[in-house]
Amino acid sequence: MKYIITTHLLFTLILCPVIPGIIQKVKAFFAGRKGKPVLQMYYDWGKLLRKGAVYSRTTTWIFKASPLISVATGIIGVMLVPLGKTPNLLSFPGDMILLVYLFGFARFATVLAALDTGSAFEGMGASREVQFSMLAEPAMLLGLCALSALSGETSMSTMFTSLQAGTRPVLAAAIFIVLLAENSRIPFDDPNTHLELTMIHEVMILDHSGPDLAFIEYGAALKFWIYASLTASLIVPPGFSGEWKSLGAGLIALILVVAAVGIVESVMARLKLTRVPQLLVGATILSLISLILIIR
Amino acid sequence: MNSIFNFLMILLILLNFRLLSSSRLIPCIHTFVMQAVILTLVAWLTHRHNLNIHLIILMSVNVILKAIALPWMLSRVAHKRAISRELDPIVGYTASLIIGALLLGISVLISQPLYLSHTAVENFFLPISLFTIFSGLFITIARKKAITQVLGYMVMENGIYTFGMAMAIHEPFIVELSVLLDIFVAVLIMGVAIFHISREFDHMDTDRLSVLRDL
Amino acid sequence: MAIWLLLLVPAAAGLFCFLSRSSSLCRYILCMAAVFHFLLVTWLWTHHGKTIPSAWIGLDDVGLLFLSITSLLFLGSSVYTFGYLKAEAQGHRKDLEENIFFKNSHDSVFTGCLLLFLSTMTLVTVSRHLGLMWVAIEATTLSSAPLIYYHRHHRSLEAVWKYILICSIGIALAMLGNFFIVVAGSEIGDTGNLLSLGELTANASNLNPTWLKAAFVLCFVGYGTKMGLAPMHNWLPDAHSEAPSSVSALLSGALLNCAFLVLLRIHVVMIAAGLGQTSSQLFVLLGLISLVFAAVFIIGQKDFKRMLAYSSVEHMGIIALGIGIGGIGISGSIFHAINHSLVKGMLFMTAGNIMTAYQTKNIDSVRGLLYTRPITAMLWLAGSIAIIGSPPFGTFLSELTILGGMIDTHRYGVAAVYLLTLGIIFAALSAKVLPMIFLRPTGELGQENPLPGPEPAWSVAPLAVFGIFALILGVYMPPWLSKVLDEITRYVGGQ
Amino acid sequence: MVLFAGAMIVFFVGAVLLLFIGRAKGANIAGPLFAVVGSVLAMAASIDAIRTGGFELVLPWHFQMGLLHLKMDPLSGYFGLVICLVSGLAAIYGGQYMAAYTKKKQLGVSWSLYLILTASMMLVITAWNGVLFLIAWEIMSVSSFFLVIFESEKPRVLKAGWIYLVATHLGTALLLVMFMILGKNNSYDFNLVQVSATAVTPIFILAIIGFGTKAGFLPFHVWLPEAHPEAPSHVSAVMSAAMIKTGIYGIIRICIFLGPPRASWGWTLIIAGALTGIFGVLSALAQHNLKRLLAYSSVENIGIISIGLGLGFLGLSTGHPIIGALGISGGILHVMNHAVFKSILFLGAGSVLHSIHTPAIEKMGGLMKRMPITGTTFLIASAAICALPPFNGFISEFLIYFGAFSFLYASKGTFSVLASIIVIVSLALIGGLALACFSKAAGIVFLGEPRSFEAKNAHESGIFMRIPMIILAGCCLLIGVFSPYVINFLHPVFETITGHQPIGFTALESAAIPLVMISKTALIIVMVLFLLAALRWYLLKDKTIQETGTWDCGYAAPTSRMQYTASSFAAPITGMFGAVLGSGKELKMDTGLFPIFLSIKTHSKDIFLYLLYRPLFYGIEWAALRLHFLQRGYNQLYIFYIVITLISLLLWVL
Repeated sequence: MKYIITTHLLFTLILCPVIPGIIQKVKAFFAGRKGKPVLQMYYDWGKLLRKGAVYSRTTTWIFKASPLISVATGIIGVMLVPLGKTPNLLSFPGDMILLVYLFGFARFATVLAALDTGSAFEGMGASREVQFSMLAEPAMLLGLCALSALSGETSMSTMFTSLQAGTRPVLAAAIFIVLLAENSRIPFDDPNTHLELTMIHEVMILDHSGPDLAFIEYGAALKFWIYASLTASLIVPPGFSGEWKSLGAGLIALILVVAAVGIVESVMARLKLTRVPQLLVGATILSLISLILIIR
Repeated sequence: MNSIFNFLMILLILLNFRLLSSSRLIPCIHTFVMQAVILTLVAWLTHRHNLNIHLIILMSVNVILKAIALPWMLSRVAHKRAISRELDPIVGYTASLIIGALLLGISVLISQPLYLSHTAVENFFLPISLFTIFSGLFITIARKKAITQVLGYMVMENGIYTFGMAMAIHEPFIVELSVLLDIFVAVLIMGVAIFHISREFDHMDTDRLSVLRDL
Repeated sequence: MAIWLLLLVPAAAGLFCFLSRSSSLCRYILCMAAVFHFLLVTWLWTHHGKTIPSAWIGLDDVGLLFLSITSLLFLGSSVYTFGYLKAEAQGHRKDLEENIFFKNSHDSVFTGCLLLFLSTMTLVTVSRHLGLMWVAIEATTLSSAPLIYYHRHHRSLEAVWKYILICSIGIALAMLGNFFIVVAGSEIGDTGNLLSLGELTANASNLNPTWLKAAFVLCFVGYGTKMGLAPMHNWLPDAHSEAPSSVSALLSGALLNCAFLVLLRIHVVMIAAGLGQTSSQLFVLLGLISLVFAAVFIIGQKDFKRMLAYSSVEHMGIIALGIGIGGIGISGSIFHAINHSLVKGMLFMTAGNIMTAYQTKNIDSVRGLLYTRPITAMLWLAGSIAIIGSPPFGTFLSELTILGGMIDTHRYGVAAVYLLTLGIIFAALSAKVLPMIFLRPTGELGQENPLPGPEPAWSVAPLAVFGIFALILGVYMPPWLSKVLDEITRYVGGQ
Repeated sequence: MVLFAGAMIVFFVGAVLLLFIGRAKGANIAGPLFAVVGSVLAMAASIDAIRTGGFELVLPWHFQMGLLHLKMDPLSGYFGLVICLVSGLAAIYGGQYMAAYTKKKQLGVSWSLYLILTASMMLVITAWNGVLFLIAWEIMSVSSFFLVIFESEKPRVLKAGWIYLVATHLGTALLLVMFMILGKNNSYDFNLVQVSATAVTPIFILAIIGFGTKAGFLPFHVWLPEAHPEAPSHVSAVMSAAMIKTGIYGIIRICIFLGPPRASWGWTLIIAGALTGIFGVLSALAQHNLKRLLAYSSVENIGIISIGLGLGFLGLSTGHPIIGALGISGGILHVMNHAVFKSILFLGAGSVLHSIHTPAIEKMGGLMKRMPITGTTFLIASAAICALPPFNGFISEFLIYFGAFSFLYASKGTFSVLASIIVIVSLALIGGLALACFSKAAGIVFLGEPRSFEAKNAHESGIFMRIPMIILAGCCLLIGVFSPYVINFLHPVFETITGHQPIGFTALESAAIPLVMISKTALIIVMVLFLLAALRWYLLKDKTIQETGTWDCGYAAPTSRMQYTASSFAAPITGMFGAVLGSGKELKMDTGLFPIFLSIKTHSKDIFLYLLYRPLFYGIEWAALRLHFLQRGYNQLYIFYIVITLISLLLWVL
């Protein structure tokens, strides 16, 4: 019991940077390239952590604090979110609300840091960020709502353990869209574009450098892992009993989800910014549908 | 006896109509005098059996004031200010006649449920007096000259007096007091109207007396 | 005995004033008479015996209450008048609004009429005979007319002309009403003293109902004209706006109440005759109409004295409503009559101060009162708060009581109209009063702000006293007063 | 009871004394002194009332249809606590804030009004007689009105004050009717209240509208954004943090009298709350004036409170005491929380106003460097008002969320499931929008480069203005971290509210379990943050740290005017909801091939004010002016009225 919790935790904290690598690989495969190594992010870190830092004269302590906050919230999130039926460290009724608002906290910090630099581009990114998250939040909460209605539980771990089949696919779809939006992936945002005007998340961290940037990247990776594992837990078939088995199944599902993200990124183009809200509202409607299907 | 009454009553009604219809001032005043005299006559006839000092005083004062004093003042002022006729009244004279007929109907209508239990005679009093009152009020409404309005007020006073005569038997003192005071007020209004208005505006038209307004 | 003194002393003083030519002497006589009257009335509170039913003169609770209001108000306004007459320029003087010259009527005439006015009003409150009441009301008209015509220019002349003509027509109708009552009682056989309240209430059940109803309508319209119930109120704004402020205070605070008292007495007779339903309906109907009229004309009103006059119409409407509603509404409306007299007297005299300061009655050209005449501004503010019926002043409680009466008798529609009109009046009145007090004068109004000037004691002290009384009534009800109110409620309620 | 009486005496004596101080300097010391002493006493009384059940006090003091009857139960105690906390601290702040007006204005009068306001609020929550309640209520409104028009010589201020006065008075009109119905046949004493079954619904509706006007429910909120910006900041803090809560108190108190809650109440409150909250936060986001923004966000928070109460009532009425406990405790706790962070925000806004003399957000920026304490506290408050853990705002919203989630399953398949969906969606929307709104408020105002000359040389406010903000910020964190204790402390309050159906300790316990975990998590967050900070410090220990300009994407000469402005920050969202916000643009540019001058101005008007109330009032005025011909000055006409009246009455009666 204890072991699995700790393993899951450590394993998440260590492995989460692999995810971007996997996505890169998938995209490269579709593009017919060889692509970066899966562990690319570790190398980047190694470099960033060794570097010094450059700060703008405009910035204040907020700018320095926000990377820490995003990492911290990420870590707490990992403690909250189970993978498959795996039990986790912090689990109590209503913990998903805490999760959502933790991400809100991180977002608040990032947005403020962006505004702290006083740069037009980062301000723009911040404004887009708040707009899209404002739309993504109801989708997320409704999805969780549906989950708890489906399972009669208000704590995520128990929720997934006592989860029957039913409208899971719809839910999974909804959460998946939220995942793309919240982690600023295509079609919402292009993580490796080079034009500041088109970015959302990347533009907000333009001014971060050195360890701060490393922290931010790490926080982002954690966040991705959390969403991915939520989605994964939804698509894990209910059959599995036994923690280790379910953990394995969860991991596989998680990799599938990540691959799916890669596929989406390779086959889809980035949406026009004005189209983004419609997609998010679509996600909200998806989770609403599933909820209604459940509670009718 | 009744026939005389009826005659007098009808005469009163006709006099009212004359007041409503005539545009010239002096004839109006004369009509008013006739009305006052007739009223006194009626009163005397009604109470001829139980005449008492109160009634005597009342009638005489009434006659003196209404049939002599006021008309004299009025006509004097009219002469002084050279007011011979009421031009462009608010309500035209033909219309006034029609409305007069209407008022007669209304006063009959109102006095329908109200009847006096004593004699058939007195039942005449109410509609007639109401009609007189209404036509007096109508004159004050429909005419512009201050004098004419005062005249209208006096006519209305006549109407009340008509009724008061019928009642005088029950509450003599109060009737006297009220009637006398009322006439006194009429005189006072005369005073204010004639002297001050004519001094301020050097004409008797009350059009100019509409400065205070919310429009 | 005391009652005769109350009647005769002011009358005698008044006649004396007419004779004397020295205006200062007149002023002193005025104040002394007022003080005497007030002291005597306060003495009567403890020493008035029971009233003889058939007597023509007598003091019962309601009469005494209204007499006290009148006397108090007269005292205050006479103090104010004392200073006012002293300050008024003699001889020819310029008019505020148009550039015409006029002169005031002589102080002796003014004070004399004031004193006669007091004695006639006293007569109204003490008379227990409908005919006598009628005479008294008529007499108030006569004695107050010259007061309105104090400033001898054409506007006040117009006002007084309207006042006399309209009121005396109304009064004449009321006289007819009296005759009708006599007729209604003619079956009883002639008591010779039928119109005295005692006899009337005693034989009320034998009166002929149809005649009595007609009589009530006539009296209602007649005295209602005097009381300022819409749509017979039209003389009121003109007279109040043209009369000197202390006179307007008396007219609105005392005279209207007297007319109301007469109506109340006839209403009691109606109830005794079992026709309370009809009279209550009339009270409620005209009360509501008055409220609506007042609301309509307070909106967009440019002259603050006319605004106050219309607010008097409003409050008369409220009082009538309360009587019509019955139950606790009765005590509410009597209480409201007290509050209204105090507050309205205060407000009218404050308006007088503002006029002397700004030389205008136009609301839009009075600005920055707070900076030019602070005390007056405070009084004006307090008075306005009170008159729109907001705590901690008594008006709030009385209006609330009347509302309670409506709710108790399930008159929700009436309550709705009542609250709606009160709300509209609140909004309109506050929108007019606040800028007068707080805003600094703006250039384009053309009316330059007067410099901060003197505020002599005579011009603020009486008002402050009234205000304090109104305030006290709002937070504390003296037991004797509540006892009297209960008495009156019982008397009117017909128990 | 002694404490309470003492507090009242202090307030009263202070008010009377200060009236005579006038313009003198002492006002700014004496006023706060009296306010603080009184508030401390009253606060002690309130806490005592929460812990020991309070006191009842009947004085032989009569007024028309009433008796001076006071009673303080835990509910009153709780609101008293909120009121005293805010008004005491705001008074400390105000002492220094108002120093600028010494000799210029009648500070004595202003402070005495402040004391009267506080006293009347305490009276409102302790009055145990309908008429007394109404008197206190009106005194509260009037005194706050005079505080709002402190700078009354400005027509704008006076107009705002008038709007407030009229709004609150019209609300009170309904309350008059309500109390008259409640206290039928002269039993206005709350102990004698017995409500007939038929009267319940009308009373509830009247209460919702009447008290809702004070609290700021949706169509009746228009006075808040007008009045709050014009008032002195410490006054706006008191009004927004404490005074509008008396409306909530009134609703709760009346609901207690009306007996066991009904589902319809819950629905009404939830829907009203949802609309109010969403509209409030949207409008807040659209504002360019900092204090207006805060006023609208008060509207939003009132919405959240009412959502919580509604959920609680719904839970109780459908027989789920736990959900009732959760909803009500969430709503009630949010009263306190909102009081705490909203007063920080208003005081902070006041400090900014005080130092740069304009409330225009677009003129601010970079203030964090110049006024660090104000900035930091403002930031904490913003985080709290966005319900971010580990601050207090999260706790109350969590309770409501949790209630809704539990209700979802508890009432599965019934109609009331819909309610919990509405609650969750609206709370989520409000949360997201609030985050946008306050990242704008905090970010644009305090971060980046100063956008104006005044902002460039802004200065930190005085010590007495900072202390209250620091204390309150501390409260934000403490309530956030030690929420379980707070909940247990407030248990008697919930018992008072749900008196008809005692929810029992277990219900609250079950509510408290997650709170315990949350506070643990909060501690973990703090710990992790420290660890990471240490790590960061270690990593940067001996590295070169350069200071440069912001990365400007290669633009040659960046200026502070190139920063993202507040309106453009909010533009995407306000654009989405333009119809609701009545937002408009004015684009001014001179024609020709090379336009020199170009200006764009965006504004958002309150649609309720501009499309509902103004037309109404203008319509009434128009109609009235049309009717003025009735009084056109001709005597004949007047006599005509009399005759008509006479004849028609005669015909009617006979």
